[in-house]
Amino acid sequence: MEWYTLLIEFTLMPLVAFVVGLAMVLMMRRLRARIERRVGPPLLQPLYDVIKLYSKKTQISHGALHDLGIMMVIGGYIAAEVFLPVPGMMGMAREGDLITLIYLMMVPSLGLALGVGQCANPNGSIGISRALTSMLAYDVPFIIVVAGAIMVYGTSNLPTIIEMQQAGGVAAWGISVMPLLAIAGLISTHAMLAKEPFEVYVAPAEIATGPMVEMSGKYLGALFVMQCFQIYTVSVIFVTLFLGGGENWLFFLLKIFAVAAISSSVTVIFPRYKTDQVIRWLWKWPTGIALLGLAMVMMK
Amino acid sequence: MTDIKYESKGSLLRPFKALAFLGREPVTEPMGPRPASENYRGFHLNDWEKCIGCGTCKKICDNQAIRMVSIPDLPADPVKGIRAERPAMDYGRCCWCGLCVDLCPTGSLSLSREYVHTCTEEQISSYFILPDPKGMHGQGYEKGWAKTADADLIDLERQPMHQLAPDERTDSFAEVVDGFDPQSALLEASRCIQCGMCHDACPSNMDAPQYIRAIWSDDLEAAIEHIYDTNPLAHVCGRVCTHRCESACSIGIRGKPLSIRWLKRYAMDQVGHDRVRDIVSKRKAPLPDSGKIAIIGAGPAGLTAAYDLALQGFQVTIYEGLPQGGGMTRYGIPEYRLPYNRLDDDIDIITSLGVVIHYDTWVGRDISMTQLEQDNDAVIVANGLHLGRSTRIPGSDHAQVYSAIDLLRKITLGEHFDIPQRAVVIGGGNVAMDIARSLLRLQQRTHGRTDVTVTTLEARDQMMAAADEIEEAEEEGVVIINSRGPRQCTVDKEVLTGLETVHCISVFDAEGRFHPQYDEDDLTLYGADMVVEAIGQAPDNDFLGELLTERLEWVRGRLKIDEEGRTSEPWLWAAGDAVEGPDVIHAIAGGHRVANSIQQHLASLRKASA
Amino acid sequence: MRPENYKSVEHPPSHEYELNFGPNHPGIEGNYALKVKLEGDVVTEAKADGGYLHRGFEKLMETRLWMQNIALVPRICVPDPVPMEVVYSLGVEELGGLEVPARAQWLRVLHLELSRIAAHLFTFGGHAATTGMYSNMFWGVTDRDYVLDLFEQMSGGRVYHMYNVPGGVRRDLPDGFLARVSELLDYLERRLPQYDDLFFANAVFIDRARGTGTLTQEQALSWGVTGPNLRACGLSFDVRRDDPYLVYDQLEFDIPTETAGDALARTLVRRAELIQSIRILRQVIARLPGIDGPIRCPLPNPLAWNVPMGEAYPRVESSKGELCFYLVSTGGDRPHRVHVRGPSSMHAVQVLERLSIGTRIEDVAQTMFSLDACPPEVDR
Amino acid sequence: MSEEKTFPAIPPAVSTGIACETKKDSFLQRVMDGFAEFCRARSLFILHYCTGCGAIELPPAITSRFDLERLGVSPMVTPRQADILLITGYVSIKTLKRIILTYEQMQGPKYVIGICSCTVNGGMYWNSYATAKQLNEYLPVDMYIAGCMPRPEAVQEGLKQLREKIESGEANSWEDYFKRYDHYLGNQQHLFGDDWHTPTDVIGEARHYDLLGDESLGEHTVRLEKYLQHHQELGLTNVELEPENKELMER
Amino acid sequence: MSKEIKAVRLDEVLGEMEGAVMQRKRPGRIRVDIEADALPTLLQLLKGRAGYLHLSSISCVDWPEDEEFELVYHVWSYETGVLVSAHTRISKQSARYISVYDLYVPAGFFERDIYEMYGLYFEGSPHMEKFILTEWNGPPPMLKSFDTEEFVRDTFDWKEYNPDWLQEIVAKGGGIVE
Repeated sequence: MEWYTLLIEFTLMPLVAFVVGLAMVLMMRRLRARIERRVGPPLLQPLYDVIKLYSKKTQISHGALHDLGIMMVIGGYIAAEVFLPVPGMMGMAREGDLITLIYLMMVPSLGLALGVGQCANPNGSIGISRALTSMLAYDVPFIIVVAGAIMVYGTSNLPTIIEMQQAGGVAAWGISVMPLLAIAGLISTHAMLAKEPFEVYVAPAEIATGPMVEMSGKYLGALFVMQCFQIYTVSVIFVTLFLGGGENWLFFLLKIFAVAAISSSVTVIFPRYKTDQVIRWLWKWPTGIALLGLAMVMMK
Repeated sequence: MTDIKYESKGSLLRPFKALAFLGREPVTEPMGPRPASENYRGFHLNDWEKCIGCGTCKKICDNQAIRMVSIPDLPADPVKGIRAERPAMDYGRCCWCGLCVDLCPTGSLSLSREYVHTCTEEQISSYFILPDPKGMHGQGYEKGWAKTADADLIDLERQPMHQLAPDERTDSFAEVVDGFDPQSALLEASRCIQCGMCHDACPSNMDAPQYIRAIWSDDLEAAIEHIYDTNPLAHVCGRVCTHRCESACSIGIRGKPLSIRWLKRYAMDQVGHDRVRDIVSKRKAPLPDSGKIAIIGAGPAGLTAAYDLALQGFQVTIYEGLPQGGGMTRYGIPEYRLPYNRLDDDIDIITSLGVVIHYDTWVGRDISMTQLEQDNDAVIVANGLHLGRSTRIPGSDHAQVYSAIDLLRKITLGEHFDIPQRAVVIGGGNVAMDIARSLLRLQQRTHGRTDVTVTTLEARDQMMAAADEIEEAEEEGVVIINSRGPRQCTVDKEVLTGLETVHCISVFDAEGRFHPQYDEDDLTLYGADMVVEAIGQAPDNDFLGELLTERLEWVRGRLKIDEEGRTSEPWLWAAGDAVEGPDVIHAIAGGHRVANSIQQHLASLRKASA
Repeated sequence: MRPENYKSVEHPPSHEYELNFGPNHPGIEGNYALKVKLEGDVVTEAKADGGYLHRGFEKLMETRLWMQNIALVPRICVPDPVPMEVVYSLGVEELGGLEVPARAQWLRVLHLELSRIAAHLFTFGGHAATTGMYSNMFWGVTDRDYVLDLFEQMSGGRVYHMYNVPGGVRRDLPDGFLARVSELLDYLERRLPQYDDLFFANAVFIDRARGTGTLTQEQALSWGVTGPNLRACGLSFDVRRDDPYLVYDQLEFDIPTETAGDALARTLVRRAELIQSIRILRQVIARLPGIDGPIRCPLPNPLAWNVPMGEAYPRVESSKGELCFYLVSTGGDRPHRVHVRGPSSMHAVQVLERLSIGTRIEDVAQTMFSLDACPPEVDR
Repeated sequence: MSEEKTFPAIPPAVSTGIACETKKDSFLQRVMDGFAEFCRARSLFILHYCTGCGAIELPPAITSRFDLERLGVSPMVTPRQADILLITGYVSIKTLKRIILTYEQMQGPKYVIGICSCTVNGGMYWNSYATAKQLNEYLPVDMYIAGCMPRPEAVQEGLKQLREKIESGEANSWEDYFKRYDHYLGNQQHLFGDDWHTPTDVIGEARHYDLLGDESLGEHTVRLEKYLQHHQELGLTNVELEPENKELMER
Repeated sequence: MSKEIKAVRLDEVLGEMEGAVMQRKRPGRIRVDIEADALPTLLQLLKGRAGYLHLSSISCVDWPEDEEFELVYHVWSYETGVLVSAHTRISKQSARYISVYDLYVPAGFFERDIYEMYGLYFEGSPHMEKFILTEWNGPPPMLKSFDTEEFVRDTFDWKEYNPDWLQEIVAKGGGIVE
């Protein structure tokens, strides 16, 4: 691969992720609006929000770590996007693998923890401790799912996994091969997005949106961007592992939007669990299903 | 309907049913204001034609959001109770409770269905508006919350006043009206919305709202205080005042005005005479610049001036030609309307302040004007209107043709005259009613039957007499014939037989001048053995003496006075009916006016000499 | 380097925090605060902090005429203003010996029950929002808005109606109003199963609400809990039935109760009360056309109205509990004293403080909303 | 913060990012500013703080029936994230302190909307000892919405007006707060007493963003600085002055 | 315990209290006037023996002419459905009274409220500190001697509007009538 292709891909892949992420956020908001029986925001609303936040004229920072934390949040996802294969663009995907990706996806959470730690707001601190707790909760089933997938495909290299699925058609898709793991994966990716019923660490009514409590202007803008990346990344990972990846852009977008739509719908119709209930629930149901799925996979 | 039990664990799947709403239309309203409901309480509307500027809205507003703005262009008429003021609303205070609408006596105020107003800091003055019928932004929104019959907070009905039944009252001169009992007085007083229209309309500017408020709070002595601020003839005015206040009362616009006159009477009747005297005596506050004043005539104007001046320490002497004081209120008003002992009470209070009244003393006969001028610092002429005007129709010089004012005086003085079997009264004013009803009583007493006819030039709705007077007169049996102009008094062999009248088509011409038109074909004769002319009075100014009469300036037979009541002579003031026409409360106002003028005049003289 | 607009505070090394829950906090109902001490995220100490909405109502009412106060009273409790108007009117009527015409009494019941429905829908919305379920909040608030439409047609105002005055009500119903009420009730009955699906029967909600903020009956009685909160502890008491006012003794309705005394029980009691209110309204709709007559007894001029000397303690059942005014008149044109005894003054202060201790931070908001406390009523 | 530091020469502005700096007249800059204003007008985050009874009409305004999200309005939880401070009705003195602090914590450009009568001239509670009467004495107000309380449609209209004002670049009241800080602080001190202060450093911010005006500093700010200096000498940090401040901050 | 027995108990309790003046105002409403030092005992008996479990409110009334506060305790019996209001007068001079918090928990709120609003101190009440008026330095505002309007006039200014229409009217010689 030529260096310039790589450079273009390095620029394009996060940009695509951002744009698609914005569209997903819009879809999420529109879908929520529809169930709430209203019209919802205009088409460019997520974009307006981000630009507005970036064009704030005054800006409060709570110190170097605060800045650094936010950089980690964005940087982690930008790096992650490069490891996520999309149709036509592989980026670093061949060089990295699923495990790298999962590690990279932890960086933003840690960055957030770092940044919020310096904001010295108890709500933020509680939020961070909740975020880390829930990470613990959803990572257990997720790791099992990933382990199961690696076991099935025999590799952790994403392009390979995609190729294997696409070669075999729908029957070779992860969802057909390991349905239980797919279900557990869907639940844990949903939990990863921190949406109801697992939305414990933003919880406005409890801890005043937790880690975001002291985030203003560009910082909040960064978190909005992070949200776009996050929902995109999580959807793409699920599509890659279980829905055969993207054969072309049309199918790819259809698939990732479908996954995002499922997640968004669930968000609208459930309240949030308490933190301990989240752990209990995630360690009980998805973990159980994942283990069962793993067992089935191992028996094959 | 499903029932959810506490024990049930709920379902993770049932919420998914809500996803059905993905396929349903949103309930969101289109952008922009929806039309408000029919009785919405939005921004104010005010019908400027109906609004009288009474300021009741301002009073009921619990947020002091309403302020009255005087607008010079608007017509103002204190007599009709209209002020050139309109309410302005401060939307930085208003809470849109609509009490102003519910209490508006005219119903001019309402709330519209308009409710959107936004502005920036610079435009904040737009929060203060002068409501008109077009609405806050001139867009003509429809009326929302407006007055309805069942939600009016104004009490439109008067407290009933008990009075003698017609058959009980015609055989005596007993007072017709009973006066309020405490309970109904309180209730009547509570109707007052304190708009002060009565105050503006009253020639004497009596502060009726104040004493009505005092009556309502059952503090009658305070009420007396307020009454005596502006009126020393409280008993008189409590009974026979022409109550312009009531015609101006803003409650009267849609309902029956407050019985302000009866309320004053109630306060006076309830507080004993001695107590009233004590209260009034406390008001005495002698000024250093006092002097000697002579007043000619102990009528309302003279008595009022005497009261004012006596309070300030002047030595006041009144010269009265008749044997008792009160002037026209005694000799022109029958006792069934104003019992004489009440009048005596009023005069007693004034004399108790040190005013000396010489009765049966005719100026010009018993004492000369020159003498008065020499002995006093100032002289007030308040001689009243004691001469009756005549129709001068053929036969009106007959002995049995009387002027009403002479006859009334005769009745009061107890002088003998032949009580007629049948009497015809010419005139439609209050005096006509007075004489008709007095004659009727005398007839009942003497003959046991009554026959009094009143012929008026005016149509029924144009009659000058007060409506209740007319009503009471008819109840008692007086026959009132409208639109009849007197043509002649028919005399047969030196004996008066009746009054011939002609139909009157119209009284005034297009410009409003007195110019009656008759239908000469429509003649009717009313048989009578006495005809009484009650068409107006004139002053008797002979006492002034020729010299003075020539020196003074005159206007249409009356002394010319300036707005302070001064004549063209520097020491001579004039007040009362003689210069202003017949009306008690005007006379009282005139009394105040001259007293004030004299006091100032003398003070400035002292100042100049000192 | 950008300026910091305040300096940071270092946290103590232990896990103890002090946290101000409110007044600007989405988990608090209105402008109100709860100062909590946390260990981890368990509340060890809670102290209510009110007064953010204090306007001095009781003082202001002493400065205004008896009639002017009708504009003031509904503002004491913003989400459920009607019982305030009614209880004030009842008090003045008791003092002044005014006879309220029958039609006015039925109109008041209509008004009160509509207000109860509106308030409960609002509470469901608020309660759901504290648990992160905004769709139910949107539904609840929107459906409440249809009730507000009716209020607007009835009284000319959406939120503050100022419809009840001493002696009766201010306006009769507009044409066709009862039919519209009836339509709304049909609509709500259709909607209720949808609410059940989304909210009341939602396993996540039930899991959350069960055991949150549990009150025992003894606690409830001794802490002065009233209204639906008391009925959720198993005591069947309702002022409407047990100390009847207006024409509630001529109406048929049940007093729903639960025994568990937690947030779930309280919510279910409110849900059942909503159904009972619909039932009451159906009876009112059936009977109101047969009751003719004036809507108000003759009233004195509001500017000159001396209410006879005396005291009154009217009580009504508001959507939040027992609501009483203590009115004292010295025979003047203004009240001598008005004491507002709102149900929330118990629920939002002492009960909430006590229930919060030992719970986790996530339960505080839910506890408050499930108690349906109304801060403006606490602050007055 | 010492007194000498109170009146130094105004330091030059520091560029801190897009559209943060003072306006340059380059074409690109104007296009950028115009674009930023366009987006600002379409993304209005309102602070979720019910200061008074008018707040009861906000849930209907935001929810399905009147759906303010069509105008790009979202309720935000903390002052840091919000652009608009909606003062919904009467402001009790206790709340006013929190509102001022909240306002100072918000990031510019920020806008204040005064809803209901009470924010203009005291409203119903004009004779109450507990409420402030004119909001604009303490904070600059961009838009007023009349009503007691205004209906959701009126709120909608007010936000539309504000949107136009922002788009035309006239909604600069937040700069006014810096430029006339002494005036606002004076009124605040009149109401809360001379030792009133917030933990935010408004003067420092004004200096940093080059927003010092003729009326930024004056007798009232001197009083504030003296007070803070006195406390600093006692060895207390800004925040620890009074427990109340800490509470103010932690919302 | 049946309703009847409870009702009898109420009469017993009131009979035992010396100096208590009872007045039946209407069905379900009883007013008792009692000396200040006997009131806690009365409440204790009412709660303990007659089932008056619910303290509905404590209201304070300022009687400036008498230099006294009137305290009114409204207690309600869930079983008999009777509301007893116990009235007592406290001298303003001492402005101290005994808390009934240990008897009725809700008293804590009401007593604090009265302390804040009237300055009447309750001994033994757990929350004798400010709650609503934490930022208020003036006198207890509910006292009749405190004039809120005067305070407002001294503290605040009013908005001065000057709309065009008013300017026009003023130019013509009209204007706001005070």
